[in-house]
Amino acid sequence: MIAAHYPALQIVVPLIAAPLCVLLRRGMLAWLITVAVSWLAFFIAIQLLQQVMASGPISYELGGWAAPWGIEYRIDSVNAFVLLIVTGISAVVAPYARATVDQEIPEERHYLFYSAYLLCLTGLLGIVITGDAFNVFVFLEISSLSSYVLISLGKDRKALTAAYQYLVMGTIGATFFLIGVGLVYAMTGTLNMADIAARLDAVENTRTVLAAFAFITVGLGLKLALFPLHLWLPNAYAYAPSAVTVFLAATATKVAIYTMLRFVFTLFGADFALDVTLLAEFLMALAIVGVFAASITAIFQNNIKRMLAYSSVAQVGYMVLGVSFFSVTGLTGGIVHLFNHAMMKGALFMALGAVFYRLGTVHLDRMRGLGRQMPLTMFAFVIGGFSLIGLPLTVGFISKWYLILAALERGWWPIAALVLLSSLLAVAYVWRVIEVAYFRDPPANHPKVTEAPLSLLVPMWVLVLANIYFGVDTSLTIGVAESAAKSLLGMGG
Amino acid sequence: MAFLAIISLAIVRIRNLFAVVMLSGIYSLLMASIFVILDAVDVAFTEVAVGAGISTILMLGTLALTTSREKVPMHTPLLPLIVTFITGAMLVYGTWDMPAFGDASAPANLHVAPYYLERSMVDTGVPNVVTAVLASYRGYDTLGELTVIFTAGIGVLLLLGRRRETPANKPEPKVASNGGSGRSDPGKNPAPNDDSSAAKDGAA
Amino acid sequence: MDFLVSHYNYWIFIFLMMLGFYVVVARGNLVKKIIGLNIFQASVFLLYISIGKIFGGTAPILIDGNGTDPVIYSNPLPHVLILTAIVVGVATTALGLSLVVRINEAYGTIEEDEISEMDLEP
Amino acid sequence: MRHHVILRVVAKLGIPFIMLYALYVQFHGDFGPGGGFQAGVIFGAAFILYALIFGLDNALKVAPMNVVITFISLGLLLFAGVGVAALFYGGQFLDYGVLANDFVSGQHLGILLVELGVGITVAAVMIAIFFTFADRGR
Amino acid sequence: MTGELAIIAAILVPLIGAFLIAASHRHPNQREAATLVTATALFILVLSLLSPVLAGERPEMTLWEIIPGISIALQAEPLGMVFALIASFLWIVTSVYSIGYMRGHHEKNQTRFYVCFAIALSSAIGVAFAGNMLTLFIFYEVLTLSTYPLVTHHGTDEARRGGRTYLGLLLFTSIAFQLLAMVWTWSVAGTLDFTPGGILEGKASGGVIAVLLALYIFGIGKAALMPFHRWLPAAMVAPTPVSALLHAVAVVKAGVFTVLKVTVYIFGIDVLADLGSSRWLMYVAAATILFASLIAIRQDNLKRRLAYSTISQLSYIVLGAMLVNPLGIIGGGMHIAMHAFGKITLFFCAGAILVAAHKTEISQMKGIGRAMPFTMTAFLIGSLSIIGVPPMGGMWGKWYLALGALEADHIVLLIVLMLSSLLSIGYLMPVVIQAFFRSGDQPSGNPGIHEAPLPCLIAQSVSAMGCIALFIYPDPLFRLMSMVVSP
Repeated sequence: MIAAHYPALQIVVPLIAAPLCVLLRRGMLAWLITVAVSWLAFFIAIQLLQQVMASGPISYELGGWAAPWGIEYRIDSVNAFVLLIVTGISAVVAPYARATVDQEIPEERHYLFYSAYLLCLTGLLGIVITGDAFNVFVFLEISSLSSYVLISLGKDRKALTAAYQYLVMGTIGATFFLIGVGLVYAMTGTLNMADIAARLDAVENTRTVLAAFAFITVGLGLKLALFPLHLWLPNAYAYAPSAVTVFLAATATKVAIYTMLRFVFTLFGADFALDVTLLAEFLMALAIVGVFAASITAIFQNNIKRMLAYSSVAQVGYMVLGVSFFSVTGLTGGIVHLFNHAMMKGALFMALGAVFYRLGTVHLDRMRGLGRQMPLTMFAFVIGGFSLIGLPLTVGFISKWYLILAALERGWWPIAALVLLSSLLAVAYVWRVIEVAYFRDPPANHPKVTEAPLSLLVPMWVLVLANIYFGVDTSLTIGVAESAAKSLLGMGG
Repeated sequence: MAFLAIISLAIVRIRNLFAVVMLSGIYSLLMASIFVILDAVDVAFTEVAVGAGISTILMLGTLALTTSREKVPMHTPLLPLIVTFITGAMLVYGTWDMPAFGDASAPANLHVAPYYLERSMVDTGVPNVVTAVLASYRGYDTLGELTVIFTAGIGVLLLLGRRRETPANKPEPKVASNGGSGRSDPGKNPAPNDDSSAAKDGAA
Repeated sequence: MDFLVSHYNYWIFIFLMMLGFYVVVARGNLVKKIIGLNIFQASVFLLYISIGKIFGGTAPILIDGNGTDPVIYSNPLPHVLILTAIVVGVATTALGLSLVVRINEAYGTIEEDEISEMDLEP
Repeated sequence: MRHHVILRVVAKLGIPFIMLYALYVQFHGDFGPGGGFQAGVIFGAAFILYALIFGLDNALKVAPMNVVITFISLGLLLFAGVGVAALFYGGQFLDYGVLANDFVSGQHLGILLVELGVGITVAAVMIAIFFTFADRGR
Repeated sequence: MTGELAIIAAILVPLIGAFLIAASHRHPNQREAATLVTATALFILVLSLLSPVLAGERPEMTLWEIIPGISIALQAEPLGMVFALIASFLWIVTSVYSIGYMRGHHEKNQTRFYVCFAIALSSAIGVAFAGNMLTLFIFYEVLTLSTYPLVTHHGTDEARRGGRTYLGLLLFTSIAFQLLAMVWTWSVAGTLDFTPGGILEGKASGGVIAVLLALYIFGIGKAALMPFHRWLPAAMVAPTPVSALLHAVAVVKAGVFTVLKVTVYIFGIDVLADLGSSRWLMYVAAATILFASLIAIRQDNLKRRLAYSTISQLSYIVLGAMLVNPLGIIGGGMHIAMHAFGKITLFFCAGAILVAAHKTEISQMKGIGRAMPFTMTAFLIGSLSIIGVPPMGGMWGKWYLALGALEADHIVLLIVLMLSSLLSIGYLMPVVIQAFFRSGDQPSGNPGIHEAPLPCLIAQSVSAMGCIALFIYPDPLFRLMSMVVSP
């Protein structure tokens, strides 16, 4: 009986936990709740994925009203996978958060912080799981608002401006999205995704639908930091509290990309996107430019968190690139990179969080000789870096492999070459850190730094090992991603 | 409607923020009246309560806490103009094929909506269809909406809540702004704290 | 001509939206940006409501219960959506404003370019 | 405006009515325009008015911050709780139909409770936000 | 023990060794002991594979699928055996040497040094026994990364710069070209397994094959084909044992080995021979041979001179591969071994001179031969082997290369070979002459300069003996290589 309600519980559990945290007013308790809830959600997500993989898409009608009149959850391999990513990351971040939050956020606000964190989780999950176009907007706002708050809690005052910038851009994005949905509604008279998809074909070639498409794409582009619209991201990630950075970097953009996939492929349909619009070409161009611009900018950052933030923009480029091939391999690459990038960025930012925890800064020249002082942390960083570069035996390699393969399938070998070149830029910026950390002597006048506490190391290494494991045994990730890609392209599976 | 346009223009031009806030209040009042004309009484109600009420109060509060003069921007905003116009053009282009305003046979009014009108009394016994849809058919949306409000509350408390001796939040003239390294004390956590949390990892 | 009539308030909405949007992107004053956001969003509400309007319709509050009465009702769904949207809007405003307050405390100004200068100089 | 007798009197008289109206909007929401949200706003407005006229401290005496915060979460919990209750009665999440012995009255009950939850949280949030802003001011 | 087990063990043993070394970082003796034991164990393991492989067995195993359709696979085949044997044997010698060197030179971070060395060896063996291109690529990259700390061992600015060039070039070529070529091959042929006769036959057009070949050959940066040779001189900042590792034991050998492997098992020599798409690369190799030798002559720093000599010698092997006829392949394979022994001897001597006499420039080495007779004799032997005169093993490699060139009737290449031999006389002999026949700066010989530490002497004499032994008894090598070309 309970299994039948997993879809609802996936959202409701964190949603109820948030006010509970506020009710209890105890940072400690709130943290425990957060951990418990995250793991429970992770468990549910696994169950859901198994259900979907075993017996096709799940549909859950909220309030018992049949779609399109009520709101419907629709879970297929695509969003089951994304749910898994989000909850999985949260399950590792929650234990990690404790120490860093203790240090970075005033005691009497911890319960609020964790509540906001849970809300963010709720929002992200809600976006992913729902099958209703407008409902996406609502939960988009939940996650956005909470993440504005979370970001603004960073110690540096720049965090405030970063959050404000994000708030403005995010709201614009959401409103664009809202306009798009409104236009779609005007043309189809429904908000249920499946229903829209069915009724859209009739009016496919009207200007209105085209406009709607444009607005939705741009709106989501703002959210997922697609290249020219990424301006909010670097500061936001750079100045947010460590735990927040880890969580957002590993999940937020992924969810946005998922939403775009959902709208482009499920609602409008790949053929529409290909025939009527120039989406594929646009995305590809933007992705390539974005990858290079962002990677090059990253090379010149001395605040390592900022550097990784830029690299995130670049990585988003890879995912979008994968999508823009509109082929099974390409999509597989893109989707699996959602997962892989979550793994690597999670590990990297966790390592940086540990560094910040000890040093109080992540400035490059303060990290001299850290390799000897914090061996485990820095080694985690190294592996994460390798993964980012895409060296074999790490998850990064798998993503690259599929992207290149997709490019070659289409015969666009220059694109493949570009992907490879860009990963060399990654070598450049990762190596700056490694060199400084391992082949320079620690600054003389600074106090001795010790290794990070276990509560940071354990989650960090969980992710690091995940980086390696899923880089070596891809049966799970690739399997799911492939079936997801197929279902998006309407090839069943 | 024309009023709206004028007021919003005024809002753009005027630099005294108090006036601007007042105008935006009036703006939403007008908006509400238009909603009434368009049969959206609930929406009008809400718009008054929120737009003219809450937001205005908040704005005034903010201005009281900050400043009420807007400075003249030094840069000529050309790019924004272009962006705006592209967006507008896109929309005009989009509305071209939209069903005529007020058309009863527009798809929006044919597919799902009639169902609510016919069934809400039977299903829920609530004559105000808006309420019925809001609370029952799309009750989940409303739950989300409530969560948004909740989030906002939490957020404001987190940001502005009365705070005791938390140096990290005090404005910092110089130190704070060197390349991102906040003026934060390196891990001052006593060892036992670390251990306990570590233990918790193991236990949980 | 009737085309104009039949679409004019879509275009009003567009005009308002553009104004709001312009304020957001072009103005450097943080409060003003928020106000711009409000206008921007409000205009979108107008779009939705306009979609739901039916000539000769009345507010969707049933008179004699069962939906069979002769009166035409306007489409309730957009109203519901916009109720939600308005709430979301005010939530955003509240957050934005409190951010502005904090920024003003941290930087002593709410003008964007001054802030960015402050961030650059050190 | 501490010593503004007329204002104070008017307010003293007015505020109860405002609250009453709020309640009316709250529970009449399913027949006329209005509902939990509007009611919540009005209710909040009553407190805000009180705070404006009698000063923040008195207002805080009436509604201490902790209480307000508690109510914020209570409202949301009520709403979600209704949904969960539906689960326990064997329905889908938020399926009010199962809450009472016959469908329609179940729906009615559900809607009522839900709107109440909305009202509580909204009012509490409004008050909380205003208080924090005002508190910040001094 | 069975072949499969032996392969796995051969890869694992050095790793285990690495752990032991790391574990005993406090007790140098214990640490070095661990190194030696591991090295010997490894050699025995590889040796145990020799007879079955010679008997025609091909022990192989598939570990697990890394990407649907491609798995980590290992296989012991003749070519790999050659490389594995050389690497594992020379590791013993090198570690003996490095004990003397590192201590005599008071290097720091010695533990890191030995650990990385062991890891590098493990990955080298992995390269040798890789069963498909992906596996090879993986170990190839591990090799690159594990040798990086060795190159930057000193941690000075110069070392870091050298390391950057080293890593940059190797990663750049391997990621930008090799990986691309590999994925391309996969998308064309649907497999990456090394199969005699190649996997691309009939699957791809001549043009594609030509492009792929170029991508591979240049993508294998470790083969130091011009213009991607800069990393080799740059890596000269490393301590001498590392140079030995780079030049003789693992790195560059892994490069040329990969070239041979790709030519034989991915493309198939017959395919290439028919298409003739390898001709221009042949001339690139020839050009590299000559230019590198010319540059070598102009170097005064001994190690740099040897480095350029290596570049030119490597191109012999690439040349042999690009001749795409059996004799060429055989010649290339033999030359791997010959050059390994010759060059490692030379580096040992260079290092010995550095440790004992603190001299790096050839011009300073007047009369040093009297002070360090053993070292310089070993140097002489090594040089002769590199030049390729009997009775040194080096002769065989060139012999078969020459035959290969004749068979493919490229007289030009024959001339190139001759020329380069002359050049190598030109850049190696002067050192010996300096050392023996020029009187030192001050009449009383070189006071204060005495023979190198004992371990160094042992090592260099062993490797020198090797050069001669390979001349007298090249038979197993020859048999292995001929099995490669005629399976």
